[in-house]
Amino acid sequence: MLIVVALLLVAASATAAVAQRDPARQALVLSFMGVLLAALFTVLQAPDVGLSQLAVGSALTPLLIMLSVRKVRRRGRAKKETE
Amino acid sequence: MRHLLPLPVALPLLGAALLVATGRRLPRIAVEIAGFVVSGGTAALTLVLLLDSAPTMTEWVGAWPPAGRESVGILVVGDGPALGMATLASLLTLAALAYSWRYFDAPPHGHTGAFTALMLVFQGAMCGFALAGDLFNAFVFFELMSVVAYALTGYRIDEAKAVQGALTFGIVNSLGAYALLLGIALLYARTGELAMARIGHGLDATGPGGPDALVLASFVLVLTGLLVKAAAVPFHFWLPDAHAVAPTPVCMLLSGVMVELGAYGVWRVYGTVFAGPGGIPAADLTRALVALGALTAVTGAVMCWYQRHIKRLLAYSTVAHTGLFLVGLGVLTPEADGGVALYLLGHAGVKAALFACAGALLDRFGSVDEHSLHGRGRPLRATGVMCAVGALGLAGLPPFGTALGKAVTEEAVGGPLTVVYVAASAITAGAVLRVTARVFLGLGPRPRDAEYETSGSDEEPETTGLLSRIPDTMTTVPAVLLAAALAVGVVPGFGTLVARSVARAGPGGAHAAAHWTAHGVLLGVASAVLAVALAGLAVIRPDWTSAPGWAAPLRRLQSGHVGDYVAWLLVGTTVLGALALPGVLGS
Amino acid sequence: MNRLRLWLLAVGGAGLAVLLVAACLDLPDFGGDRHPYGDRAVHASLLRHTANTVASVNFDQRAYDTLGEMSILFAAVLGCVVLLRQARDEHRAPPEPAEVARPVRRYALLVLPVALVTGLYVIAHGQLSPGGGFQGGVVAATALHLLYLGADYGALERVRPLGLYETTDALAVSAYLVLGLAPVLAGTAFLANTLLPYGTFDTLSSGGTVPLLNAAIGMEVASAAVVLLAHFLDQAVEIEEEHGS
Amino acid sequence: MHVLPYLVAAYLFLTGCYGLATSRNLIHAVGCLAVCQSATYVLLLAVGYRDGGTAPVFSDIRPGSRPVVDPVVQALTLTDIVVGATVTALLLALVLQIAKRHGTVDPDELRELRG
Repeated sequence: MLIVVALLLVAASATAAVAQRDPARQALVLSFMGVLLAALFTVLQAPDVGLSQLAVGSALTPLLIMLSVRKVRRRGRAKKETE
Repeated sequence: MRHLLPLPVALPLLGAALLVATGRRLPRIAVEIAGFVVSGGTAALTLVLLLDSAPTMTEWVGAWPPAGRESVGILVVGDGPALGMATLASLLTLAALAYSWRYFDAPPHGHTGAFTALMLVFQGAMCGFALAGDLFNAFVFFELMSVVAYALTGYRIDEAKAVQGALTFGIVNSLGAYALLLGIALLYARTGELAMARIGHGLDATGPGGPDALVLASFVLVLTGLLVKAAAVPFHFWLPDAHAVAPTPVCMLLSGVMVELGAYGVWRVYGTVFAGPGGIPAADLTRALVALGALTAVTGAVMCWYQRHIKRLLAYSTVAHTGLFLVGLGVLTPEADGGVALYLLGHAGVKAALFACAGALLDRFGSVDEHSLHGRGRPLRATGVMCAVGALGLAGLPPFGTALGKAVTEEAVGGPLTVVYVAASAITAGAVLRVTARVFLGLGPRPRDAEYETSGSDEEPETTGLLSRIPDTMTTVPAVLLAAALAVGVVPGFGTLVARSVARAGPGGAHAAAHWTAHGVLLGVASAVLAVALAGLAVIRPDWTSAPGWAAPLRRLQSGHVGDYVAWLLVGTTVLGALALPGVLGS
Repeated sequence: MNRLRLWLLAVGGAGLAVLLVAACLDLPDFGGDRHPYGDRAVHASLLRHTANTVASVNFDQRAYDTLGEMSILFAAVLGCVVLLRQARDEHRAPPEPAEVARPVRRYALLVLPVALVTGLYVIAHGQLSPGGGFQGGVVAATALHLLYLGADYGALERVRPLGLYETTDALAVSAYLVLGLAPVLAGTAFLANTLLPYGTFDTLSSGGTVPLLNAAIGMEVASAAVVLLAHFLDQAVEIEEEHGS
Repeated sequence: MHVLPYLVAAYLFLTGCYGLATSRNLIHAVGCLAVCQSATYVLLLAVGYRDGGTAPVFSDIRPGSRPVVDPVVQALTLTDIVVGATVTALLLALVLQIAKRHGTVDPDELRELRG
């Protein structure tokens, strides 16, 4: 039963991640989806995988996306100022 | 001896790691010598192993020999084709390193060894993929190969086109790799195994009534991943965008061997996993590969003809030739497999040499544009001669290895498909000859610009500043490569040797031979004559051969938009599924 | 053109969806009992005194895959270093110290050592309990970056000599490879776990070379993640384009 | 229930592809690729699950006392997660360079390579 709930939550969060067109917010949704996936993996008796999904999917990857967004935005701002 | 089988993977990786660890303190020359030694040593090792590859060597990495028939370890297979591909990849890496010797743009500050290290990892990855006998292990090295290739393609970060091409390459190929992995997971679910041969047995054991939807889906997904790498239509859009913008030494590897490894993967996976009674019937595979392959050859040839960006033109000719390889592999006869192997060897030498010549133009003039370079190449006599010779090799003029391979394949394929072989090789070679005539001889009027195209002018040279003369390494390397392509066709007995070793690794284990025949020589000469005629016509009457209306929609499909390419990838999986469907429905 | 893409997407997506759904219906039922490879792996793991079977598969039975995996990480880090290098038309501008709320700062400085130790613990117990070099490495590397919140960018750069981390990354890969090559010199298979004693079940030193390979991976992942994050942070915070370019 | 996990995996892959094809921002596209990849994790782990099984770690259970889930797919998924993270990082690095060289991260505005 827990598995079904986790699966449906993952599917829903994936839809949200795709539908959210703003990359900064998408990073947050992806981070949330990473936590849900980690929970799903734990329920599926894969604590090893859950742990790394938690470290990578909900921390490292969204962090990298956020940093990229920041760089692109900062670039846009700097350009506007010089114009 | 068999314990040495994983070393062609381990040695370049170790070399790369040590280069990165010490690279910041070493002068550039030391780094390049080290790279050369490691790459050359690995090439020598693969050659030694190749000479010892009959009977087939197998090794269970981690010393997990099978108890009964089942093991928990990873199988590495060293048969003729596997070690042959590993040797080819190693030798080409060596050639690419020699080509970039000293003259390639200064490495990033503090990372003197970075470029050489990436090339070594690339070499190790290609060897690993070629030798893999385990499906998941093949995926891992497939992905390693891709990751290094993305980084190398985008290496020149100052170039707008380079980073865009690299990203397109990255997204499309990663998606293909995930499709491959989904396919592997489906196969694991059905059979509970990962070694390719064991999966094949498992499919035969669990599906005596023939394949079902699960087998079909896994076949389609696995082939999607491999065909994306092999750039079959409609998975091919990434290739011209990436190969045209990568640094020249990298182009030599991408077009010369990486794309062909995709075709090799199709051959290997079909032969070991899906060829049994529980897999995909031979007729379905033939239908799928011949249809897609012929379409690829025609599309590649047409698009190749209408390019003015010289490296992009060469990239499309790679698309056309992989199409021809896929057709040859699709007919599933040992003769055709042997022919394709020879064709592939000859093509690797010729294509790498042509890219090397294009690189020389780029570094001398800062342009690879056919229109703007019109007549400017006159001083570069050696490069011009090699371009022309390479073009004739591409057409399959005897006695090039391409000609021998093409002739053997044509004979095995037979029928109307021969026309595709002659046409595709003649058109791509004609395009290269046209470029040669215009750039190096200045023949004909300067052609007009079209509306929807990629120009090759205003490119940054890959060296530190424009070269005033072409260094010896940049002329020697293509010369050696062309000589090697010639040797494949000329050395007596080499063709038969290759054909035998491929046939032995195949399912039939049949005897095979590859000889020159009058028929094959005639067809080869015909392709070359046709190519010269096409080039002459294009130079004298540019208006007759400029893009007609019917080619415009085809060119518009190549939109440079990664979303389009992803959509085409999905269409490709659907087409592949539809082509292989009859066998599943019939069982 | 956009219309064409939507049509292609609809056709291709529908085709693939049909194919995948048909395949799903043919798959063995979820939760089934037939896992031949898995059962063999459990058996082999117990034979070699490795309590965590996943670690045994990763670092012993299929250690060759892990070699590929760590090479991917190594290549990607090298690729990012090359791709995110300072281009000719860019320069570095030290960022102004950002204002961070004091509770955040205290929290970060408090969590940092805990997270670091947790990371190291997870690495060390890889062959016994869930976790291992990979998970622990990421935790340790991310923990280090709490310094950015807790202190400022300058402090982070001081405790993070990037060159050292890059060298460590490469040396860890070399160590893994050397551990793999040693059995070849001894006349057996690459990456064979037959040279060291397997030790007592369920202790830190059990499993032969498993803990060593695990430690190499931990070292590699931790330094690789630090280098990756550092280059992205550099881009986001420090590197600027020349104005007017 | 018998096929639900597999269907969810298929759904994740297709959704990711849809997002990738229609994306107007390359950073967003890379995120969608990560969604595609999560399909492979879910499928692999679903394939290896065993009803009533426990995690394949024998530090606190006696070997043979309880059924365990398939450890092999877990190892494969671990590898897969690393691959995913590194590919994401590399692609993001390329996106940053595109932003610098083209001044945009909207794929509709990248018009240099065509024909």
